[in-house]
Amino acid sequence: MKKIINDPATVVTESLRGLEAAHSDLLRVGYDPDHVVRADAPVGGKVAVISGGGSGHEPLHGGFVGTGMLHAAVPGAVFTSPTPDGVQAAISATTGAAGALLIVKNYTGDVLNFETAAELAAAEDLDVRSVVIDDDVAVADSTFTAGRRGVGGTVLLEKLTGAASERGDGLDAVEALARKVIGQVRSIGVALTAPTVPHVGEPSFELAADEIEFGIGIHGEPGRERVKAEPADQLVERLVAAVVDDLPFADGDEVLLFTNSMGGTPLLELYLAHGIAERALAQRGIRVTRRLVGPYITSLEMQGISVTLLRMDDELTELWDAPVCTPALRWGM
Amino acid sequence: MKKIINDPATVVTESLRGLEAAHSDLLRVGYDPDHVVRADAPVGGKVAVISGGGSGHEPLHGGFVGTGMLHAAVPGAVFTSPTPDGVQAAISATTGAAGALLIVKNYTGDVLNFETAAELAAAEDLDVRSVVIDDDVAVADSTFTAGRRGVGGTVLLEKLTGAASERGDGLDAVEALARKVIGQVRSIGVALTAPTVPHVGEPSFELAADEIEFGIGIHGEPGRERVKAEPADQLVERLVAAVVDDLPFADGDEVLLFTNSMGGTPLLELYLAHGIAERALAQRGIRVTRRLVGPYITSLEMQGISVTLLRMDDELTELWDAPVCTPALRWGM
Amino acid sequence: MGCGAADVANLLRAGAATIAEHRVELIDLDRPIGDADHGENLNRGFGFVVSTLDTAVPETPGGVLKLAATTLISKVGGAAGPLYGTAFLRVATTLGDRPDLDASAVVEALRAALAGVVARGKAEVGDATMVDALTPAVAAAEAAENDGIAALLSAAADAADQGAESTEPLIARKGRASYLGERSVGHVDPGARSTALLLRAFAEAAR
Amino acid sequence: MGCGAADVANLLRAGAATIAEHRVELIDLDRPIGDADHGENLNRGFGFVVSTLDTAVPETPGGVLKLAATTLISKVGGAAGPLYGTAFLRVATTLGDRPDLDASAVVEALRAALAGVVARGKAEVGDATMVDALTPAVAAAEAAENDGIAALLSAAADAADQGAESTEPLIARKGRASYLGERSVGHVDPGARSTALLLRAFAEAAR
Ligand SMILES: Nc1ncnc2c1ncn2[C@@H]1O[C@H](COP(=O)(O)OP(=O)(O)O)[C@@H](O)[C@H]1O
Ligand SMILES: Nc1ncnc2c1ncn2[C@@H]1O[C@H](COP(=O)(O)OP(=O)(O)O)[C@@H](O)[C@H]1O
Ligand SMILES: [Mg+2]
Ligand SMILES: [Mg+2]
Ligand SMILES: [Mg+2]
Ligand SMILES: [Mg+2]
Repeated sequence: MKKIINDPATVVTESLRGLEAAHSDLLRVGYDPDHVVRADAPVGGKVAVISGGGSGHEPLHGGFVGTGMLHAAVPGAVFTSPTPDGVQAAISATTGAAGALLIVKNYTGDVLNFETAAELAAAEDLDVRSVVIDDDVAVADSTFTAGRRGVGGTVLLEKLTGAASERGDGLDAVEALARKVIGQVRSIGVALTAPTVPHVGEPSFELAADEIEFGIGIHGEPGRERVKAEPADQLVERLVAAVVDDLPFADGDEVLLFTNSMGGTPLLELYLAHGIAERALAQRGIRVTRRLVGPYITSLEMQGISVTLLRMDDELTELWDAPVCTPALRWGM
Repeated sequence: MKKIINDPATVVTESLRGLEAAHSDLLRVGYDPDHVVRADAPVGGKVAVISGGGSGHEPLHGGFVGTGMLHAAVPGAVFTSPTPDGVQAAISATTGAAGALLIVKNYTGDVLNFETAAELAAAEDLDVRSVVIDDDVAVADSTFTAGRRGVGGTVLLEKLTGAASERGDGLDAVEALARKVIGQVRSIGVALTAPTVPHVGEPSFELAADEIEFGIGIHGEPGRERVKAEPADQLVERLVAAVVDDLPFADGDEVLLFTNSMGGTPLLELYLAHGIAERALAQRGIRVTRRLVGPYITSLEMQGISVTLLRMDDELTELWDAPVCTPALRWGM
Repeated sequence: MGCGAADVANLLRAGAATIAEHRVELIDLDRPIGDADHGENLNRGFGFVVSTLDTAVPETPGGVLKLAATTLISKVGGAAGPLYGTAFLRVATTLGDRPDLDASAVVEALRAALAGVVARGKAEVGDATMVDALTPAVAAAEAAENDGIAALLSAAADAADQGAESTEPLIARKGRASYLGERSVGHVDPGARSTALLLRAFAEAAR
Repeated sequence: MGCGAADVANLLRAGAATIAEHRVELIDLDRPIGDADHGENLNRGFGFVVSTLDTAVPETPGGVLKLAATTLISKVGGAAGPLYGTAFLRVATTLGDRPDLDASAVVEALRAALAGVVARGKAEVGDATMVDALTPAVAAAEAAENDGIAALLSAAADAADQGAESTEPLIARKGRASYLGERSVGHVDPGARSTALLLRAFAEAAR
């Protein structure tokens, strides 16, 4: 393993120091328990939108802290959900009378740790609600299992709820918006290579030169199936088809298309994939009205991409276009 | 080789189609010869700031086309300087009476191809000037060789000259600014892994598990020396020292620190490195007043980072802070 | 043997030592069907448990276990942190402030641990989780209650070993391995394995 | 043999075939000391030269070479594109509209090619570039001028081969390999090699 680190045990904290140094105008960082909060937190009268999860998916979540998006982010160890005390610290630093919405990706660890923090916050009479995002169509949707993972849709959800909070929506409205978004966003990913977790030192899985993992998550866990590598046209069509058929998205729908790099895929390839996805949707009569292309929810250095579709309407479009000012997503200000 | 492509021969064009689809509000793309221009080009009365070079360094240059930065970008084949006709097309699409500044990275191929295009433009009575950026301290500075490469400083140069053009500076002023920036910006890079060029299909070089290439360029060319991998603290100190000692940057200087990912390095590691660089500069009494952290000039999926320092003053700070609206760099609008 | 606060602290130290020793094994079990952090997470958490106990050992077994619980909850993270944390917390609550544990208290403690894990994680036997190790361990402990603490813990550890092994042919239905569907077959669940390892360490330390 | 437009077109076709055949070799020469594109770039450019000639062959040798020059300039890119492009352009200019070339015209053409490369790239013999192949080739061609076109091209190709080999022990001082300093030693320059390959192809096609 070659990584630009000193010690696997201190990677996350050291990285947070760099994030803090780079973006002190936008955010500040608290340590042990680690949490990242908006520089101007708590923002009076606004619902605190808070998320978090294991590290290694940067810029998610710390890179989305700032005006118009997250009020706080709670980073765990690499690929490990944070503990409740970090979530509590984030809640304390950001949450006032308007309450807080916790955006939780659907992993057992995230759900349990955020749940505990929410209970502790309720005990302090704070109005804290949680929503669980589970947009990964690669996983069978079942109440008998852990269910679907939260992946690319999380980025869109954080932006949209952050914008709703920013314009002054109350907690009921922000929560309702979140549930609506979760209901109409779907994703799937593919990996060409495996990430290497610092404390492990070896790739999370081995792939032959002609194999890819289809339906991959963002933690180096294997995908649903291992298939032969194929040209981009086929691969992207396969991704788009899986997402479209799930909701399903239909002829005439307006969507936001989010083509995401898992970290190690060059932008050259990512834009190529995005172009194919646009065509695949056009062929189905699905209108792409907004797009996001880049490495926004990653799995360390893993090569691969994911495709996320969100059904749009006027409200979501307005919230998407609203100003945002964070390290990783910025427009309108 | 596993890549998300259809055919190495069409990678660049297909990727441009995706760029165009993703950012039609900011730019448009011309094909064969390929060139990317601002959606609102030609911008009357403003100096056209144009750059280009081999592809595989995205977001450089196409991702920097937009208000406040480049008026046009000319992508060559992967790691191959574009041909003069592409540069000519970019000039034609953007250049009016105010003239154009060509920003050329110092590679023989880039210099020769842009030179030819500039001659052809002069023959059409357009006022076209060129500046050559050569900020890579890894290469010995010599007039008997090809000299130093243009690397990370290019990103800063494009932003600053773009801002000067946007505020209405004339060609003389924009050119003078460019020469000033080139005079006080320095960079160096390190690679942990090699990139794989699509038409080659194998990594550009082989590194043992405990080796890194110090003083690497952005084309998979080997660095100045192959050294043992070392902890981030030492590695980043070594990078900072090489840059600081070259200009040299001195106690009391104000600088912009640009910590760049070569593409495959996770943000987790990049921010960690940035934090170390900040400390290494603080120890020298060098004040970091602006920073840029991210994958902005890359070498496909290569893992590694580069550190760029630009000496700042009020003028440069104002130009840096000026609004910019491109796919990859955006603030203030 | 009776079992006071210092004895319980020693059991926990033995558990921490076992986890440290098997850290890589637990990571490697988590790698093919999860995210390769189980050994790292538990080791980090139990390391903090030990250093906390090194500062001061609370006065009752329940106090020691509560300290372990809160440490695990705030230091492990992931799924295992809340699950083990809740287990220890329930045990602590069950034990209250008794100064000393007998065999029946230990059996009760194990039952409380299982109840805590199930309450939190909603897994059933056969879902390929730590529940598959802990459930037979509780049954074995109940059956061996009359043989004393060391023997009942040893019986529990034996049963947990078998329970952990039993997860290998299963399709996981809870935790991260469940994303894999059929591909989760053929792997021992890391959490079941760590449960078996901890019980074995407790049993040996109790001898 | 005389040498008209059609013959020159055939030389270029032979050159293109050689480059296609040696594409990977030229990439592999460029990999350790450059950016692994020389074979790809030249092959792309000469491929376009051939398809352009397939459409229509200009009437004079100079016309053919000018078409080749402009095609190379607009399709090769990198350093080799302008350098080869300028070489062919100078040759075309030198030849003007003569309908047919004799040996002395071919020698003159080679001289013009070298002058073009040097004017553009400012390299000297010993810098480890295509100039190291082209310079001895011109001298050999001049010496063999009286032996006819095929023989003088053959002598030029021999000299270029040696010139290319001679770059191996050198420290590169121009082009991308110069970034490597000492580390450029021990590698044949790809551009020198492609020059030698092209001259060999021309010589064989002229027989
Ligand atoms: N719902 C659940 N009920 C019981 N145990 C569970 C549940 N989900 C996960 N586990 C246990 O947690 C273990 C994984 O722990 P760990 O790897 O530390 O957390 P994570 O899965 O968050 O990375 C699994 O092997 C399994 O035994
Ligand atoms: N200044 C120069 N003068 C003459 N030849 C040069 C010069 N610079 C580079 N070359 C030639 O160009 C070759 C490299 O061509 P190519 O790989 O196609 O371009 P690039 O270096 O831009 O990738 C070198 O091997 C060398 O022979
Ligand atoms: Mg985990
Ligand atoms: Mg090149
Ligand atoms: Mg795990
Ligand atoms: Mg080359």
